[in-house]
Amino acid sequence: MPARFRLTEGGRIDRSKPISFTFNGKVYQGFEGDTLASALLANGVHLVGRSFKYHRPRGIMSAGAEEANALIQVGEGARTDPNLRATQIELVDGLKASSQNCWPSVEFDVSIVNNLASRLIPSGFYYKTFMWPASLWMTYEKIIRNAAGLGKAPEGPDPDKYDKTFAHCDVLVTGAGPTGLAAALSAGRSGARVILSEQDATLGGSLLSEPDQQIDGQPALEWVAAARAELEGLDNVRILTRTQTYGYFDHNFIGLMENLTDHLKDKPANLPRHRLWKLRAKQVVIATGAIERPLVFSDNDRPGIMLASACRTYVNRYGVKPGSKAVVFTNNDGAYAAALDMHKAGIHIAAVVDLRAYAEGPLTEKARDAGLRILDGHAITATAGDKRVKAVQVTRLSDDGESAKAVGEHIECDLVAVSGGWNPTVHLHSQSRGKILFDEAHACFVPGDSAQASSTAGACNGSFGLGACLSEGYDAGLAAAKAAGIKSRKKGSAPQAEDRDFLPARWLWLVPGDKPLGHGGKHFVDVQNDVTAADLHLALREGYRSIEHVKRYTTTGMGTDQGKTSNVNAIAIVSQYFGCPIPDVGVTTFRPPYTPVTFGVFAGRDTGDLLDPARKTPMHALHEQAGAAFEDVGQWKRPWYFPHEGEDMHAAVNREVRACRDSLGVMDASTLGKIDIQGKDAAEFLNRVYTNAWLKLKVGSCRYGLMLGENGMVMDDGVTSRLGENHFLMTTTSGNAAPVLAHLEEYLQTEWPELEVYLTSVTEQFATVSIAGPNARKLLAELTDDIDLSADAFPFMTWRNGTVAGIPARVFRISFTGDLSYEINVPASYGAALWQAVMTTGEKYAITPYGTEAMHVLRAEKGFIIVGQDTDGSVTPIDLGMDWIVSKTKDFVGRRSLYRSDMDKPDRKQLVGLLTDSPDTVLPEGAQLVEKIESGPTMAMVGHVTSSYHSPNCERSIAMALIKGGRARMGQKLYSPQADGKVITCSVSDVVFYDKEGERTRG
Amino acid sequence: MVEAYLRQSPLSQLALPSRAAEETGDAGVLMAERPFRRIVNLRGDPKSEAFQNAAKSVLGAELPLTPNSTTSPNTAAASKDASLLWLGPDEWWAISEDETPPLADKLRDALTGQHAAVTDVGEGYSCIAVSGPNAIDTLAKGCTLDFHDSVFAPGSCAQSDMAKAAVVFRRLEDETPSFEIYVRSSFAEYLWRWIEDAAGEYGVAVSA
Amino acid sequence: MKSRYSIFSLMRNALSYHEKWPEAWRSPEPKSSYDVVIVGGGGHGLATAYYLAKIHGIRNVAVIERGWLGGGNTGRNTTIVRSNYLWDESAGLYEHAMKLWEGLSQELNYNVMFSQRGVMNLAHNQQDLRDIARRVNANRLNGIDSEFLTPHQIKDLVPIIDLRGNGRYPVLGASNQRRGGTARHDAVAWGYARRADEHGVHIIQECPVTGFEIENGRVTGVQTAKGLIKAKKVGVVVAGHASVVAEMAGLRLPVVSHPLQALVSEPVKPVIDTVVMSNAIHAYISQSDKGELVIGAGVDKYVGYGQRGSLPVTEETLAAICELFPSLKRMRMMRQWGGIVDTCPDASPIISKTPVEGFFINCGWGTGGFKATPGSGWVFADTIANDRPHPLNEAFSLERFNSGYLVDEHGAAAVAH
Amino acid sequence: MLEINCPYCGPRFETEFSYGGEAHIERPKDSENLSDEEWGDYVFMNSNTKGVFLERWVHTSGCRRWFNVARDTVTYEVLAVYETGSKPPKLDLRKDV
Repeated sequence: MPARFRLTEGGRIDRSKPISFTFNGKVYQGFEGDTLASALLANGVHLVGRSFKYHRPRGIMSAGAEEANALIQVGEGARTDPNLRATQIELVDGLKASSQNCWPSVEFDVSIVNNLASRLIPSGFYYKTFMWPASLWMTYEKIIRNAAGLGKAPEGPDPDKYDKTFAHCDVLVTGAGPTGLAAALSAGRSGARVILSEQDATLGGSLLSEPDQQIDGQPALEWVAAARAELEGLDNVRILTRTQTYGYFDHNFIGLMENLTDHLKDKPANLPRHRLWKLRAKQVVIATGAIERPLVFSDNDRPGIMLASACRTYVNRYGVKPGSKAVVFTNNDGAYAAALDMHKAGIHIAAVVDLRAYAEGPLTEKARDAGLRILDGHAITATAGDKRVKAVQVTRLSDDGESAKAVGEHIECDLVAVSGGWNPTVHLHSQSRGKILFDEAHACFVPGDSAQASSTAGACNGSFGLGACLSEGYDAGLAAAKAAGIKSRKKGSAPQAEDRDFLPARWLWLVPGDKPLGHGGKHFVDVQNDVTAADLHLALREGYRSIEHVKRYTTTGMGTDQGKTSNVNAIAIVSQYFGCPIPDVGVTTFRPPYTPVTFGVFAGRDTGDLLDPARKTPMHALHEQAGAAFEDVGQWKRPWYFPHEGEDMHAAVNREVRACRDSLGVMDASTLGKIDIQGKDAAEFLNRVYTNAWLKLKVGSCRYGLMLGENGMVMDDGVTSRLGENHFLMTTTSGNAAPVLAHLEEYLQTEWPELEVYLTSVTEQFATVSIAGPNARKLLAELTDDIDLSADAFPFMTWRNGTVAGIPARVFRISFTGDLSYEINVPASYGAALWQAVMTTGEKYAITPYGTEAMHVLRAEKGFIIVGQDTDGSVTPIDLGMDWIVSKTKDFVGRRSLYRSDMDKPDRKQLVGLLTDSPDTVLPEGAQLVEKIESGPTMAMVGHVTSSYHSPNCERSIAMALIKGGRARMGQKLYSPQADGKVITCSVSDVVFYDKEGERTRG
Repeated sequence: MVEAYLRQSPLSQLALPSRAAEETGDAGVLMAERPFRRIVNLRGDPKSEAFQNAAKSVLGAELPLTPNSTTSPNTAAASKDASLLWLGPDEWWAISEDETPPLADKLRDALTGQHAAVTDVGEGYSCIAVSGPNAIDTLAKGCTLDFHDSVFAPGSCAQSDMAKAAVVFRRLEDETPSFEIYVRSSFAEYLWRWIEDAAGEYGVAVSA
Repeated sequence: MKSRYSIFSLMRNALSYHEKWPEAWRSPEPKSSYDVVIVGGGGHGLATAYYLAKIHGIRNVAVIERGWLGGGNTGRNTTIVRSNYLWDESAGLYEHAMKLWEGLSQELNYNVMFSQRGVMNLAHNQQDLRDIARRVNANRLNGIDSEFLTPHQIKDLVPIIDLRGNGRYPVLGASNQRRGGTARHDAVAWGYARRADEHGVHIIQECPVTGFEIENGRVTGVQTAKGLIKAKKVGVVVAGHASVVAEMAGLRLPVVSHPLQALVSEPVKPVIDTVVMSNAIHAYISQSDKGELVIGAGVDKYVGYGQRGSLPVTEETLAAICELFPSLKRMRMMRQWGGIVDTCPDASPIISKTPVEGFFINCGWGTGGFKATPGSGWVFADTIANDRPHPLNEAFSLERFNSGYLVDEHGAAAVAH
Repeated sequence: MLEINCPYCGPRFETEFSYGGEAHIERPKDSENLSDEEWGDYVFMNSNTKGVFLERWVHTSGCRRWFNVARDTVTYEVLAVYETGSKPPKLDLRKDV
């Protein structure tokens, strides 16, 4: 059974495809092609929500993106969406929708008491109260917070997928009404790569609501169908429907959001829900149309009070009667089209109330001819009706329009169709930094000069007649294609149609009520945020004079609709208050997005394990098989430790550390950055970027280097080897590989272009297996027969080429553990093979894979720093006690900074060791140290712990710390107060804890 | 030399060969790993005739000097052994599948004494092949480049980013859009999964 | 004397239909000279003027603003207030500000809605944990409330968080400052303006500064669109335009101005009670009293005075938010905007005398300006009044970029190893 | 998302590049003879221009070359790109304050 207010014919809905849905738990029927709003109206449902502050009953005010009232919660649980505009929700079978911000129900909402107390809570009231007692603010605030908000956030992880894509085109035409279609046709015919985007489900824009229009002598919708067919036939044109152009960014970069599945009952598993288009367009034609403006009159917010054009849309596009008995309230001729269409559809037009002293214009005349009752020089000065408008008070205006004459006429109705003129949708133009001008004739803001490669056409350009839209659109499309460098293949001409806009009109921004403003009756400007004209006046009276202040103080235009229907009215009311021209007030910024955009679409598929690359070494799978726990080091996954069955981290690390000192450990060091440096000036280059000297390093040898930023602070360290006279291999810390290469390239290219040096990243060319421990040489001897491993032939800090486990390898005798150690580099694809060979051959030495944690302990036993852990961007080599590596005889990056006045202060933090009094107590990393314990804060701190471990080899805890003047404090007691109130006592020591002479390394 | 079977490609853990389909049906996107490409990175000054001549003597073809262009073994101008990719104003790749010619050594010899650098880098890269009618749609999801025929015709190459990995794209001379994506090995698994997910809506198959 | 704001004045004014409220501040024409001219009518400038008048008795003061009060970063930030900074110098300054925040609504008789809902900084890796431990310990010893939270405790406070971070960015712990929170940004500017005005300060809007009169190395006046205004002392506090205005006095600064963006969702019923920040993945989130999720993003890397951020930064930020809070994926971005942040190389501000006598500068707050507002105004007023830095801002001198005494709040910026 | 015309690779999106701050600040060759002020000026100070700014960028995800850009820091319009080491092209260096 069709719904009560459904017309028996007409509209673009498919009456053969009924759809059932629920609203607030009740089942209703609609048809394919309906929006939730049209389906509700067809069922006579007007009350759909409650307002933000006063909880006044609210209905559907529009038929599009500008809807400020009918915000709906759709779906449930994890798949629910708050604050959707009923006017844009395509009806889909099984849709579950409900009202928001009301309790217990939209019909009876207890918070309506706010409306009764509205006199006490004008704009900005919260700035003036809730201050006493101060301690109660958090309680007040909790109540405010619970009352605020509109819909409810979803309750679980979103099960849907989102997509995003880059795109490029010659011409983006945004908006597929008559203007946009004409533009797409001319640009498309010229051969340009065109994207035509449309927020609606279908093409046609305003024509969908105006089926009586004629274009090129054919009915408008037939023209639309032909245009669509032609565009779809062009390979160079892509049509994106259900896609809003939400933002216009720099350099003609455009953001669009496409909705792929919300309107589908059965959502294909392989399709994302929404797609973000990140589009670079050579040219943009903005054809986004215009939005009708409401009139600001007393109690203009009741359900059943709608925009006139929306009434027309419901009748013509959806075959719905939005009421049975309508009053049309207008200030212009254009709204008579709605009166006529409604009249034709069988809606009784009780009166057309026209603010103009004398109603005239082509449509007005038609209405007169049709016998409609026209009350010109009149205004609606009051409305009645709780959950639906039921009557209006119509009163004759004074000649100046400032007041309404005494007694008016009471007219019963269930629908008020309002038109206050039109606002071009200049959002995208404004976002592109285009200027905005005021069009006095149409009393609206229109685009001025473009700031980017864009043009505006049609209604969004202030050209409201259909004929003008078509010709402007057609010309704009051609011009855009030409500007994009396309030489037109075909000629054509613009489609023709009658050109008629909505004038004449009378601008009366604040329609007088039957009481003084603010004394009863509310003239809503922003219906969503419950901002009235009296609120605007209050803000101005209190000195909030800038339009931005007015907006922020009253919150006008700050709702989910971002003031699409309210901003111009607010600006005009402000200008009237000051008695200045409207453009002098200025416009508030049009900020993206045009309509709200789903968070998920910005993430796209960059979620879960695709959020960020997890970089894996060639041996990663073997580590996983060995049960390694992994640590994130930058993007790398590195084995942290390798727990045996039943072992905790502590036990595993102790075992690994011992193995490296007692017999043999092996670790995957592939993540270390490696930079290949070639050229005749390679050594000189190193000399300039490292603090120490490099010219005399022998081929076959390695040297440790420290790299500073120009500010003198330690940036990175590592071992660099001389592979040939003009050839070096630098290693960097794992996380710093890319920044170090960038740093080197920067200096090479911009400061020292005279140096003949080339740099190439070879980090991943090699897999690196590091073996450490007294049995390292024995193991290696079993795996190679072409390298002389004797201490004399292959001393510490040298490298040799050879074959290891049958694999061509470069072996470095360097050590970060302080034990006999080799780092074996092989081509990356052999990394896993080498690891397995080492593990198998090493069995007899109880070879033990160790992770980063054991490595940290081992190096800490030796007092070796880790850049980024023991340094923090405020530490110089001198602070680290590494003067020995800082050349006094040459310049290097950062050198001059080491001689600034602050650098030799005795109280700079210096790296030292700490030994706790109790050897079993491990200082927490990040613990702060004080000289003296006070009874409470504050206590003067002298430094903090950077690294701290239990050292199995020292059989006690060890720590490294940065301490003010630390090297002068050897043996001094320091105290570390802990969060639990306990104090750890320790004494300052040398930073090398184990094998101070370094015998093991050289062994 | 160790047995070749001990070599593992960066995507070996995904067991792609076992997934390779005989019939790829109506999949919009085909993906495959092309393991063990030999890549030599060549640096030098193209304004130097000596450098150009030395390079040509080894490679048998002129180095491409047009930005983002390649010469391929199957084009007339190309080297018989290797494809040459322009990477920058003083940087090229020579890519070959052949195991035998020690290209890098030959180049090094030919360039002795010149301001040039020759570096083997192939071990550090994985090559992911992406082709099919929706290949361009798929790549566009992760890359800012315009892959349209009019901009990135067959034979083009470019360094850029795909998702969050730095890559080298190369478009092959093929009627269906066909690309090779060279990515550092540690990113390979991430990138493979990312592309496979992106191609999901078009239907994706692993090709041999 | 102005009327005091209270529930009683609200009721009284309701009887007269709110038609009798006085102006919150006057809009005078500038006089020909002042003892002190403050350039910049944001929160910091207005606070400076207020404290000059209130504490130092210097009432012959003008605040010159090129646009509208609070139209710069004051009205564009994500309103987070905290004082749990690492270094002693920063901790001293921000904690001083925090104490002022705690009585600010009463002090100003203007509800700035300072809401101590707690501020949490998440740790996602081992180095984050070390950095957090270091900071929490330092805070406590500096007398600042600060605590370490375990993942379990985090979940209790923020039930919608996904601790697994889907595996890629697991939440391993957090620092928490319970006294931290948010405030209503516009109200801070308006509240200070109203009070400063009450103490005789002239607030002059729509008055761009075009230059300075400097004689023998001493500032004597300010050239403005409304003519020359003589001044014995000038304080410049123009976040976003510090270099531009300093250049008019012949000064170069170590400041780089970046676009910083923020966004809000549509309003929903309360889902998150505290402020959650993650430096590692560049995102922070809180929920406003209106119900909007307020989300701060990272800066664009280039110099930008455009007051707009770029799309890649939005994408990165919202990807991070969706990862930490997977149930928020269906929420929608309602509005996004940008501010201009002046950043110093050490991420600490400059509150300092300059080589020009009588010319003081307060800038370089990076992303930390809003939370410092009362403290910044307080020490800047003290510095201007006494012609020497207060001990609380002594370390934040311009001179430090020569001596090397930086207060590096990048601090233990994690460098991986 | 800016589009920057790499002098070597052609127009690419902003995300492929890294920023290098003000251009034409030469590293002092005789840093030893500089005062703390002069050195501090080199390391930390910059003009941070509002308006047309000469700045350095590097094509990180492409050819890894550094080059200079003349860009308006208000409109973000790129007015010119030119090679490192060469002089800036003649531009209308208006300041938009």
